[in-house]
Amino acid sequence: MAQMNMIQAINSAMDVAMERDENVCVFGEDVGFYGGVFRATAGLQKKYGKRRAFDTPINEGGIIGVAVGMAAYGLKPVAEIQFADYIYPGLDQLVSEAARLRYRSAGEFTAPIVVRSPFGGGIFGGQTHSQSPESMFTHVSGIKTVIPSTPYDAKGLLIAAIEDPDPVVFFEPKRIYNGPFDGRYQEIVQPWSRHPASEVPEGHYVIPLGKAATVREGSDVTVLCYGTMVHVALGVVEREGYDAEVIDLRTLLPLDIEAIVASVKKTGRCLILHEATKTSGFGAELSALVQEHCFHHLEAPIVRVTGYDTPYPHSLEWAYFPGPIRLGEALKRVMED
Amino acid sequence: MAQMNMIQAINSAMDVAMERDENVCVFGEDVGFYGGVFRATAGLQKKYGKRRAFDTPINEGGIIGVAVGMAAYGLKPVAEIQFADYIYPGLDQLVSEAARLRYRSAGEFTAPIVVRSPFGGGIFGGQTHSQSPESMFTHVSGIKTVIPSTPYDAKGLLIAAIEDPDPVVFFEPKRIYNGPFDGRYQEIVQPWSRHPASEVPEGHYVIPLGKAATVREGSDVTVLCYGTMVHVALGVVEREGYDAEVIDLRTLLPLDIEAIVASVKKTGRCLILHEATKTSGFGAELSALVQEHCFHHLEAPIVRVTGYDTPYPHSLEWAYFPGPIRLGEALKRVMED
Amino acid sequence: MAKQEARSNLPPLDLYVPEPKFRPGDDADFSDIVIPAAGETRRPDIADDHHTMRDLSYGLVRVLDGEGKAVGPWDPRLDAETLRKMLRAMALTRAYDQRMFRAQRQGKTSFYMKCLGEEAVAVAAAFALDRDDMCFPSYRQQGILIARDWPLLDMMNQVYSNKQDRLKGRQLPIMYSAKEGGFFSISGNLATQYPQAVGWAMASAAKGDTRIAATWCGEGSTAEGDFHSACIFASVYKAPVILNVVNNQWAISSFSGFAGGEATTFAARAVGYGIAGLRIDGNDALAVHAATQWAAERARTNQGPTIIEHFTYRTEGHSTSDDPSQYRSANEATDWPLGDPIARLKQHLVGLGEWDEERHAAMDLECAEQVKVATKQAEKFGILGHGLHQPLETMFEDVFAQMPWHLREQQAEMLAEYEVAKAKAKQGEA
Amino acid sequence: MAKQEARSNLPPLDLYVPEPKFRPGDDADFSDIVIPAAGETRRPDIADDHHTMRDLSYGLVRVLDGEGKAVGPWDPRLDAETLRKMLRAMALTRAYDQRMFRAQRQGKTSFYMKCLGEEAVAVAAAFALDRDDMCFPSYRQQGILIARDWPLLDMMNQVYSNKQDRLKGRQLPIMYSAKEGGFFSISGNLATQYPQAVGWAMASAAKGDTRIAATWCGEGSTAEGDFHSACIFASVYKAPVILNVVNNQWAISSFSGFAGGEATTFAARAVGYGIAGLRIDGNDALAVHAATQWAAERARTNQGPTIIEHFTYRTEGHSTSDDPSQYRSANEATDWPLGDPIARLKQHLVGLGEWDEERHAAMDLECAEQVKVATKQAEKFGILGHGLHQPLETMFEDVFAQMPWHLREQQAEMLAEYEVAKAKAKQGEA
Ligand SMILES: Cc1ncc(C[n+]2csc(CCOP(=O)(O)OP(=O)(O)O)c2C)c(N)n1
Ligand SMILES: Cc1ncc(C[n+]2csc(CCOP(=O)(O)OP(=O)(O)O)c2C)c(N)n1
Ligand SMILES: [Mg+2]
Ligand SMILES: [Mg+2]
Repeated sequence: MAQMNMIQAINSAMDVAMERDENVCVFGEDVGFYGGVFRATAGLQKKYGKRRAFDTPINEGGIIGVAVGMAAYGLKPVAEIQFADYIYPGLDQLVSEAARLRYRSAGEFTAPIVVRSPFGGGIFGGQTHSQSPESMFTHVSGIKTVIPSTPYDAKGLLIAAIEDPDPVVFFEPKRIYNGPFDGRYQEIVQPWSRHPASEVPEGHYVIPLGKAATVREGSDVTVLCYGTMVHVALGVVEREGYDAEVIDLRTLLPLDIEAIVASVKKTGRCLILHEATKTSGFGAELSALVQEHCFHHLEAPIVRVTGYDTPYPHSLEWAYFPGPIRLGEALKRVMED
Repeated sequence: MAQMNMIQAINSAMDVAMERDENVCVFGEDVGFYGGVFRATAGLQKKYGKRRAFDTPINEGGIIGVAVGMAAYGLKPVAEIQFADYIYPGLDQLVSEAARLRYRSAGEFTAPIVVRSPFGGGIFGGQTHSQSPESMFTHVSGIKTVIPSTPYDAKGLLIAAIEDPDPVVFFEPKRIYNGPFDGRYQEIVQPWSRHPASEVPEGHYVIPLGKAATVREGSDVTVLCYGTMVHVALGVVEREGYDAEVIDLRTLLPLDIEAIVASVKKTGRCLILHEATKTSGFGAELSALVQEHCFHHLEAPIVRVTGYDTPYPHSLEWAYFPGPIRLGEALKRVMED
Repeated sequence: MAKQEARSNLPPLDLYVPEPKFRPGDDADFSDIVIPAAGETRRPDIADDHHTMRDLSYGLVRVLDGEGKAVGPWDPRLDAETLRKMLRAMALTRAYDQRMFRAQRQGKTSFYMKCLGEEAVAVAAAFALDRDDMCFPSYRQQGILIARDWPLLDMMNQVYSNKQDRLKGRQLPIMYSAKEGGFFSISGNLATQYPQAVGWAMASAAKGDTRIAATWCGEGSTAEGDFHSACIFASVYKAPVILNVVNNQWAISSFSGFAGGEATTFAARAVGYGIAGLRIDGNDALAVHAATQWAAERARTNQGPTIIEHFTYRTEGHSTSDDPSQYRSANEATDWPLGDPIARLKQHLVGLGEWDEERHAAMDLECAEQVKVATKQAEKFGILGHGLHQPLETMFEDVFAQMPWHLREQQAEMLAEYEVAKAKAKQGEA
Repeated sequence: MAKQEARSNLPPLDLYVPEPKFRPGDDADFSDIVIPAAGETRRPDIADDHHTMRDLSYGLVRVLDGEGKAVGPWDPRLDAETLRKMLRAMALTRAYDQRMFRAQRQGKTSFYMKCLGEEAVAVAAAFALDRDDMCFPSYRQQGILIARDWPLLDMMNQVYSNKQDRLKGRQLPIMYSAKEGGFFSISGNLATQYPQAVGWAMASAAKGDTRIAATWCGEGSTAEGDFHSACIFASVYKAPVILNVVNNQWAISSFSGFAGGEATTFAARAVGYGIAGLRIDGNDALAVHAATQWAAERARTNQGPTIIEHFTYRTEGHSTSDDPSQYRSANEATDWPLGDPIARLKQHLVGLGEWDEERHAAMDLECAEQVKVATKQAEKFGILGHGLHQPLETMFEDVFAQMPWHLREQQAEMLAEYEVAKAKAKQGEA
């Protein structure tokens, strides 16, 4: 065991994967010598050489397209997109190629790539360093979407993603790289070292994709969330004393429907929390699924607490962020309804 | 009044808009001399000249990027993406630029472009000529998404889209270009000329964006749909004798929430029908909204009938297409529940 | 800042929109196309610096002269047996195309695309590559499969989406995939294969393999962003890849000017990226072979990528959905100055005394027969739209390696629906 | 097909990964950079065919020689008054940058990006363009605004996201927008402005206007697909646009080799597209002015686009978030062989007898003072993170021209939330 923050855990995941499988390689803008603008790949070039950890041209479509070709050859490419906001130029290679290759070739060719990308706001990054585009990927058949919320999960999920035979988009909540930010932006954020999930095995382990974690048991309401929002939810629930069950989805697709349904059937209420814009965000799918599976158990309308349907505004960041107050009000509503 | 099929109506919309406003121009792959692979722009180059109706390089990002620049200059570009399946290379210019320009410049620059694109399946186009990516656009703040279901609507909505100050994605259900296909693929499709909505004014008129059409009144269940699916829904409802209210959304964003809520509150049941893949399809958002607004009125779970979460398979097209049988079974379920 | 007043003297700007020289009704005249004599273009050493060969992007590598003689430094000096094999692969490709095109017209499938007039581009290249070099083709290089002796039957099964279609009826006809044939799954999205080929080549290089990659796209497709991605990555990492641009003058209804073909050659793109570039006569099988071999040698010796522009002509419509008489002159195809690749290679072989009219006629018959036999077999396994050739449940397979719950659920739903449909159909009968 | 056996003799492939010549700890030595003498590169007539000027993509247009004398055919022969204005705009840009960088370090805003050492690229270009030509810059051309006398105060308000920020605090600092200044809204997404500039220029041409467009991106950004889109469209429609590539050697931590800079020049991209290309000394304000003027004239007379590579050096870190000592040699900046653009223009003016040390010192003081005054004013309107400078409800404006119901609903929700927050805060106080 070692103490790791989220960046260190992610770094360690790649290190372990590269150590175990010489076909694993990492690349992306500033990923090689410098080790990534968030330092997630620091040291990997030194350890594994330039052929396995390298910088790339600034071309997200090329990064993903080249990764697909490498994967078709037999490598296990782990590509970094510097910010999730910059994944769109690479979307076609993800949607039309990586996601479709196994299907269209009936399994002859596959594209087991991992695309890692920091996402979400809360760092005053303005509208092009704060986006949460995860729901788009969940709409694309053939892609798995994974979002960790702790160092421990990040490492185990990333290793699982690298070992997975399918393309995986791995979004890293950059706001919690250094500590489990709970949305109270006026307070000093605790470092990960104070959090039990910063105890991370140094070696290999996996957290299976498709399994949610019930991070808090409760009986009054189910809170579905992922990434940074897990900490926001836990903070509010604890501080305001709700007997809420908080489920960290960890994998959006494939979704752990069993955990969700079991919980909502138990609590009869459901609140969905994410940072992405509301309309057609992943909360919509969650809401639809919950009402399809738990209609007769629901005692109140399912509530979505999300980013607003605007770009992420630089100076009004904290008004935009679905933080403790908004969540607290929504919890109150869902409990009273 | 003239009799028009959907292609003719769309062509007429551009013709009328170009006639009235010399800043309107149309372009795209094969759009100029040939008039588009579906002939939607036929005759426009001849009538308005090469400077206003022209072919482009095969580069969807360039087409949309150039359109944004033209719009910033003051033109009203109407760009065609040959198939919606090929819109992804242009997604970044739509999402990060067209959709964001007004906001990020606080109104100084705007991008009132229209991106037209044939979408949907049913023509044995295989997985890259059949997709329905509309939900992705509804997730992007700053874009309007419009989908017509008849020649009359197509013309009125397209003119409205061209005159709209915001970027509009206008998806044309190609399966019904020539006739109101109701999903019974074994039958001969009736041409539009037998349908009242093929009576289309030759001149200018608009159908306001954001207004749904209740194409059939009923009191037992509300069916929410758009595009080709409107005809599938009407066919099944009529044939199987349901007293269903069928709402053709026409604009997905901004959505006509009032019409939807009023109807569901009346019927107490809701079925959502679209061709796009299910997970995080626009049906998810509709379902979430309906349960948020009508929770206490719902007598049965909201049901989604959609394309399956696989690519659109060439030979199993009709098994994939959410046709009359699937809809019929779902209607039965929602009524029995 | 320059004075504002100065400007008012200026004439107004004007938007230039390219226009092909000939439209329907025009008598196409290609006499202004500059065609260097066969043998004229120099052949640099493969170790030469790309900067010293920029001229090759503006030349036209040609081996076969007007009489069918192989001349000049690019003559690949192939033995007669190889030449005959190449000729036969081209002829078989043509026969196959003809039959499948007709099959579509007969309603046996939904779609087809010929490569008429461009057979050399794919076939001669395949002969210059190793069997295990990986090809990332567009939809117009069926000739590669045929050159690699891939069974016609397998190809036809795909075109018919029938029971034996290895791709389980999932792909549009002609979107083959044949890993064993070194033939990457064809995508409907133009140019996406380009960066993938570069990635495959980079992987091969990173692993110290000796296999290289080759990719093809049309001149129209070079406008796509993916073309740029591929060239940048190939240039930066000196990837062992051959980037073929098939300039057949048309992209559906748009002539090459809409891809930038008026301003310069497509081979010149190479100059822009600091890549070796060759512009070659794509209807000259020997030129295609020689250029491919040269580029392959460069790739295999870590000298990096080569862009080859194959100057050719799309003799037929874009696909079965297209009607070229709507947008181009009727005589273009017949008057194309670089002739027909099969006729030219035949003439060469005849000139060598290694071939004659009788053998050619016999070969054509043989090819037709081979195609006929395969067609019969294939049609036994079904044609599109006549019966359900794929078990319905296969629709949900291969989306992921393992089927997740939501697909299993949907699969069950669809099978239930199918039972209802069957019941309804029975009712209808009764 | 070539025999399989032949292959086994081949040495294995290897993946080439570029590496800059110098890393931290190395003594950077730029002596291998070829720098043609000032005045050496020829100046073609603007009406010349781009094919006749390919050499210019490999040269380096320089006007100022080692002694600061303007020499050769590219000397723009500007009057002393204009030269002094240019010098001042560069100096003011530098003073502004210095102050805003410090403001970020002082926690007054979230982010800043300097253009130290590259001031000529933006400033001299702006002087060669007309005021109403539309600029589509990247984040490193603040010099354009300053050259166009845009109020520093307005720029600072944006950097501080304060009450007077015309962009309502929505954009990251330095992402200016100034329509009246012919300065397009800067995007955080690299190179997206490139095709937009081409589209604007096409529109201007289609309307018979006389205004042209100019755009800038870094050498790293030329790898993006949007660069290709822009070049293809510009080439096809001969758009009246100037495509500037600011080759400052670095893209965050990646040297220009990762954008293809080892294989050829960035100006050579022009050759690939059949566009006129110029490679120029970006630290020579006169060269920048002359090249821009030449390209602008070409554009205005319907001769089409020009790509200009500005060969320069990013003297500082990428942004306030960057630490260049981690990845490059410490002495690169000081040893850059093309010197400092301000010092060089100053030397020129002094040589002409139109400037001297005293006036220069006075100008520097004046610039510092001007910046100081503006800073004070700006800070009165607020700095980032200290107070709510934008009414909360503005967050929902300008998403669409008219606010749809769902945004109105969310707006109301947020205002209600704010009331709760205030109440809670009060409780906390009480
Ligand atoms: C991304 C994308 N955009 C558009 C299309 C539609 N399309 C199919 S083929 C074609 C023309 C391609 O022309 P070219 O590249 O010259 O190849 P050719 O058909 O001549 O072999 C177009 C526009 C597509 N398949 N993919
Ligand atoms: C599409 C996109 N990808 C990545 C980034 C992150 N990024 C911001 S600046 C930068 C480097 C750009 O370098 P260059 O183009 O050389 O410009 P310079 O900073 O040197 O002026 C990168 C990778 C981005 N902003 N947008
Ligand atoms: Mg072509
Ligand atoms: Mg740079």
